[in-house]
Amino acid sequence: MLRKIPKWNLVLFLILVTEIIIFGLLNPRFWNIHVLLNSFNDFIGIAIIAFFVTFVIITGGIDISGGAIIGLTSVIVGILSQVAGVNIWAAVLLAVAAGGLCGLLNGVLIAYARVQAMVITLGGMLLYSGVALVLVGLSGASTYEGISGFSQGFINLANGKLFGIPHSVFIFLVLLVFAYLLLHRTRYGRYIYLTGINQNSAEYSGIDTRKIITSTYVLSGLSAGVAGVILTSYLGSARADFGAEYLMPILTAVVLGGTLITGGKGGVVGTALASIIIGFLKLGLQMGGIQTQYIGLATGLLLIISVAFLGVPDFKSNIKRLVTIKKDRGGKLNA
Amino acid sequence: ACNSEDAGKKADKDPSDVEVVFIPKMTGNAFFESGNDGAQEMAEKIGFNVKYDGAPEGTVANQVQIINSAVNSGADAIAISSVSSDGLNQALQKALDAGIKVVTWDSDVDPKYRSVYINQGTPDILGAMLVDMAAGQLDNPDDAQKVAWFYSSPTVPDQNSWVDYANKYMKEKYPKWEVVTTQFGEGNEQKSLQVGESILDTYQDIDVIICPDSTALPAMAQAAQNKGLNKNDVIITGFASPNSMRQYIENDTIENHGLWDVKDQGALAVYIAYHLALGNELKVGDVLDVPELGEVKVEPNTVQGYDYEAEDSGIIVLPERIVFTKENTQEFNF
Amino acid sequence: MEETKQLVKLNDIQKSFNKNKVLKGVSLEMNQSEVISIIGGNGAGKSTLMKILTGVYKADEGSIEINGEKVTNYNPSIAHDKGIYLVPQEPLLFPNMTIEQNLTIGFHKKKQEVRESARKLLEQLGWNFDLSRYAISLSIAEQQQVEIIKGLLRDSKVLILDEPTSSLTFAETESLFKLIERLKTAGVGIFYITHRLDEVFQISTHAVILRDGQVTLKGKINEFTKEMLIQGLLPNGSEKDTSHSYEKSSINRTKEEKILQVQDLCGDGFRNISFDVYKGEVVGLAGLVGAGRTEIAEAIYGINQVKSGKVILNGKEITHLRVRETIESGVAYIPEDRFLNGIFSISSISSNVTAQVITKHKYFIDKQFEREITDEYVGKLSIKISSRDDEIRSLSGGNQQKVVISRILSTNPQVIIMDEPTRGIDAAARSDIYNIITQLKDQGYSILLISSDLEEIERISDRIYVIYRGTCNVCLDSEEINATNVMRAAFGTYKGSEKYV
Amino acid sequence: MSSLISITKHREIRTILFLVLLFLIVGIVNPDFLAISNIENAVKNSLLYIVLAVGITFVLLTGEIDISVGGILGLSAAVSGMFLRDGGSVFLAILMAIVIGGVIGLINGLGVTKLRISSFIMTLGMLEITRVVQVIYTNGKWVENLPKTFKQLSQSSILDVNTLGIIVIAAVILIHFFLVNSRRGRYFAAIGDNQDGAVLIGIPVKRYKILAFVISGICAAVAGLIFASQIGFISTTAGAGIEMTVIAAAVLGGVSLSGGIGSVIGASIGAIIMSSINSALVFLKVPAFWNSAISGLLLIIIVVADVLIVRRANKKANKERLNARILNYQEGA
Ligand SMILES: Nc1ncnc2c1ncn2[C@@H]1O[C@H](COP(=O)(O)OP(=O)(O)OP(=O)(O)O)[C@@H](O)[C@H]1O
Ligand SMILES: Nc1ncnc2c1ncn2[C@@H]1O[C@H](COP(=O)(O)OP(=O)(O)OP(=O)(O)O)[C@@H](O)[C@H]1O
Ligand SMILES: [Mg+2]
Ligand SMILES: [Mg+2]
Repeated sequence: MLRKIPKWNLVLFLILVTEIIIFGLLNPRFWNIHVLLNSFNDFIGIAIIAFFVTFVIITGGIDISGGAIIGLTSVIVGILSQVAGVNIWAAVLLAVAAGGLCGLLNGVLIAYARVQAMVITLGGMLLYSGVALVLVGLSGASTYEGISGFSQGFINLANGKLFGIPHSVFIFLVLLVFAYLLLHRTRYGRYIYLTGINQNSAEYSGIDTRKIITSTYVLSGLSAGVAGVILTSYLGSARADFGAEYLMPILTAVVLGGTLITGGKGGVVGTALASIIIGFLKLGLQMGGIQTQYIGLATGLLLIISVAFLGVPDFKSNIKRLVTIKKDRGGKLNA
Repeated sequence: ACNSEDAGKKADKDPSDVEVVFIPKMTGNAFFESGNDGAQEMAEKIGFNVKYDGAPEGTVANQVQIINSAVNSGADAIAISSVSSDGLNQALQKALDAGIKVVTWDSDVDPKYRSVYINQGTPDILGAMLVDMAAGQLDNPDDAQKVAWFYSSPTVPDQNSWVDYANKYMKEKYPKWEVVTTQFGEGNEQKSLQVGESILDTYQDIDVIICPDSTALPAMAQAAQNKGLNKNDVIITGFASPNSMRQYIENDTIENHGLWDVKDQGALAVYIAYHLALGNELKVGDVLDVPELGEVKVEPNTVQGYDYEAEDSGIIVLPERIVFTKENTQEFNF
Repeated sequence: MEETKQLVKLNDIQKSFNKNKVLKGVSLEMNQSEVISIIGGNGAGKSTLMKILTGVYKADEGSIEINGEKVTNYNPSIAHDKGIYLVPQEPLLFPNMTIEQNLTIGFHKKKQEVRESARKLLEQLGWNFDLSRYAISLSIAEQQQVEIIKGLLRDSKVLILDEPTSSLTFAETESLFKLIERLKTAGVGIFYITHRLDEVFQISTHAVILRDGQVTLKGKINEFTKEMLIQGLLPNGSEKDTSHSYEKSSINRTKEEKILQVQDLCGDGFRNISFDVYKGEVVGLAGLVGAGRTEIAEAIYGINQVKSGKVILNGKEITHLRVRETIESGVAYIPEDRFLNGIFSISSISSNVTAQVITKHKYFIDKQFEREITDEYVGKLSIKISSRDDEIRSLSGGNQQKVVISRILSTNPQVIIMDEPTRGIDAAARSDIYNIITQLKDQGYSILLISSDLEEIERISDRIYVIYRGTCNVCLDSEEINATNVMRAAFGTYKGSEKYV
Repeated sequence: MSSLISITKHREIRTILFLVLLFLIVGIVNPDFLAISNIENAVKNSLLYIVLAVGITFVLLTGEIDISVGGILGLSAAVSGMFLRDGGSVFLAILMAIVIGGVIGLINGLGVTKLRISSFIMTLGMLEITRVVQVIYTNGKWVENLPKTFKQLSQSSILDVNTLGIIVIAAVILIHFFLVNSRRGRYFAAIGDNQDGAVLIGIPVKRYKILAFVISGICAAVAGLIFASQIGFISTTAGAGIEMTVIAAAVLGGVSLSGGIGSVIGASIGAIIMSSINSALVFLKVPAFWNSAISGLLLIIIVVADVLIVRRANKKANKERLNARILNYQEGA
């Protein structure tokens, strides 16, 4: 049974457990289950986008516009419900749909015009966050104050608890299960992998790769829309600059999760574990008294070291080889 | 740190048991680093702990996360410069529920969610100050002038609110002045320099450029210097720390710029936070003697234009703001 | 006569990939002017051995001697310095460079010189290339030709040709052999890897049989017969008949219906192509490299655009359908360029096999079903794998091809277009595939076979259409099929029967 | 028509066309944008991006990616900036920066080739690490008050043309010829084009990849010096997010993210476009809150237009070649 679980997910799981143990020793409050569960709120936005950016990356693309879409959807929720007076839940649906639309634009340009994904989504990132600013500017709301005054029902979406467990944990799990089934159990998911490995072969096998690729960006855009809504609810305020800092954390979660940046390999379980690892790492270090601005060092090292471990099946022998190679060089120099 | 639930009961706990988390909008910014210097000095003097904690990107989500961690790790008080006037409410409420004292400095939140705001000056004071620093350099300030605003981004609350007030003030006091452009540097030096140069190129007859942002101001000054312009060609002023501007004052690129003593502000913020964490209460109208800084008075929230009035929620306005010129810039180190 | 000098000696070479022991102690030597054919089943380790000889892989055990000297710290660059050059099985050109840049890169000679000698070489071979073309625009056969030229240009002392002719047609192969002959007399030693046994007798001086990582037979070519080689290829004691025993069971077309009709098809690279394929028939498409056969096949399949004309399957027009729709209507296609269009390199063998059958499933994937299908074809085509979850790129070239074929067969199509299906496949598997073709025919399926292997196309086609420079003017009926006719038609000089002109 | 197509075949020329177009369009709205002084300014302001883009092009050519350049830029600028501020010599400061960039590049390269870490992950990790190291080294403080002599380095001019600009442009042209014409120079692109092929013809792939990362690191460090000299102060977030801009610049200039294609000249022109967009928006005099939306849109339009042009040209050429083989084929037949 254990053999069926991808090796990397096991490694991630071990990292997670180690992390929990170490941070608990540093500050026993870390072992408080409520603290851990509550912290899901702080990385849920990153995690759910990362789930679907995983799809995108498996197709061989990349999507860095997720953070910007968060800001845009947040503003849309705010303007529709607070300025235009639309029912809040209708506003939420429209905002998520707008996120999907942004994804669709990315996807169509990438899949049909075949432009490099990095540049399109970078342009998209500027465009969507720009549109968010423009929307706020045109709506007459002040750009810098944020739009607030949401109903308690909406605020509860992210802040509420069920059986003492924060909603965000359930949202995390539901989206994880959804993404897992979609990617690993369906034909559609299989097509995503095949497209990412060799788009030509996939075409010759009768897979409409362009549709598949586009759809992953739409999913990614939708998930960013959901993240935008959740973040707006969590913070009780709608702002154009929400999510701006999520670019690198999202990619970090995906690649640490074991997804090959060149496409074709990876999975959402890894991404989920990695986002929890990064979330807990941040929390644990902060609780251990480390300043937030130094945490990058830990994430950076974790990323490199763990992946070095992954990339080399027998890490030890590789270290050995490194040493011997150096020796060889020395020998050559003498000669 | 001690258990926050019984913080209120023990008014006489040991200073070294108290931990104040001092939160800037973002790290890596000269302004906030100086505030932290003041905070740390104060903490050292009194003997309590100050943890400086911020993220390089000043965003709501990051601040919320830092507040949550402070709550989780059992801090006693928070002194925060908020990036958003409403986005932190949920997180601060949780902190208050956990018995943590909340003080704001530099940039405020909804007064419901904090005890005291250490205010460097209300937007109308600062807005007027920006305009006056420029007007003071003109022989005939009532003549028509072309003015540009240049600061970080349209989404930061404080700078935008100063500019709002400044624009109102300008209209009343110098009706002939005309704002020709408002540009943003995103807190990015390279971009700020470039936009600064572009402002000078695009609006070649510009008279005044006001930069209430600690990245935009030095970049603007550097842009002027690169173009060989000095204070007689174009007036550049704004808010930034004296250390970052001294060279431009000394080589006559600019005449003056302003700021308040952010070290004092940081020191005051953590001291008040510490004071509250000890279990003391501060009411509107109270006068407190702060070591080194002297007496401060808690004013009602209305001075900032808020409606919310509660006994235990007030504002301490810093006594003075400084205009730095050739004469005094050497006297400051922050 | 000069005394022959020893060029290379391999001593007890061993190599494993992970836990898969590929070479179990191989020793070989080569002297000047020898052409040593290395034959062996798919996955026997031929390519691996040659890659070790050129320093691409490092041997786990064993040593290499070049010109009598033992080499240490071996790598491809040292190999080149010593005059050893490998023309790889799968072309490894630089797609975004021109042919000329591909020829000159990594070469110590001046550009001008290289260009000059390339021109001479092309003339000798009678091949035709615009040197300023980008390699990305070359068909797989052309890529192979460029790789060969690259190898021949190097003035190497030991030249390794790993299945150089696998996608070349008879004409190109002939001219290559002439050149090999010339090199041989100039003292060059050549390792020649092939699955076409006839070629072995045509050009080599020695033959070596590699089986399961070991040399099972070694000696001068005149000591062997074809039967002996085949026997040597078989596992000990096995009596499987692997001679290309293909029985043509010519059908009576008048009784059968036309399953595929191509009418006056025009597109880029071909014009006015018309032919029919009847139920239960194998129709060959012959021609020289670049005649346009692949373009025609891809136009039928829906990859390339059709300008005018019609394709009719079972009376239903399928001309402008997209690939997925073409597949659904019952056409399957085995692409020519396996690496580019066939395999999913970092995916498992089983998902490579099932990439197309899974369309039949509604939404979810049935893993049990995938396992069964994979095992079935691994058995049927005797694909050499260690686990069906291995990545397909760890397979040898021939075994990869078999996986691709499995994928196509598993969809049960009515018409299968096979573009060079046996490229790189060993004799045993070849007869497996021929058997399958027979079975398919019996079940009433039809096959459109594009092949550069003259023997193959001659042997198994019921009729052959010959494509010459994008046009199709010749159809050879079963009684007209023979090497000479096919060859003539391919060169556009066939005058035999007038009825299809 | 066909001459137009043949012109656009050259990637660099296409990028220049886009650049010219950008200047013309903005110039129509505001003719000041076309003033010689502004054009010079545009180049001067993009020097930093040019240097980064050239470095990253080496890495991209080999089929890898380097997103640590922003971090290297910040760290080397801060370290040498502090050294200069405290009275160190300019020469030593430059040397220090180059060593820092080279060493970090070397670590990146070793991680990618020897430990087989994907370059994206390796350099992403390195980005985070260098940022924090910079904060630790500077104690979170800005580096301010750099000596005048150092700042003047980026401002001095020969015959009214910025000296640094001349040096950088000359270097770009030299590097271009090295990459295109020399035997070793072509190895970089060859590796990214087909790594197995490169191994086969004896290119020491690992060594060249490491070299590419080292070059990229050094370029980032040099960019850090330019940054320090032009801007005069260094915050702890100096160069944050610049990696994405630089990658976009390279792609805009025709460098492929999958390796094997691209030139440093193209990348440099891309860099000028990317940085000119910032100034162009000021010249356009639109309310600044439109800036981000407009630059995003511009970026998308340019890359999409470019891809469509190339695709058309390629399709046409392919068609012509295929049809040329058909017996008795005449155009339009
Ligand atoms: N890079 C690799 N990683 C893992 N296994 C490999 C690798 N290369 C080859 N093998 C394995 O080594 C064995 C021998 O492969 P090799 O390519 O040498 O066979 P071959 O004799 O050339 O076969 P073919 O005729 O099909 O080309 C095969 O079983 C293959 O799966
Ligand atoms: N992917 C491709 N991109 C561009 N041009 C191609 C491509 N594949 C093939 N060609 C061109 O099409 C021409 C016709 O080749 P094609 O493969 O159709 O000929 P063929 O008759 O099938 O020959 P072969 O014997 O090689 O199979 C080739 O010369 C090549 O230039
Ligand atoms: Mg082989
Ligand atoms: Mg072909």
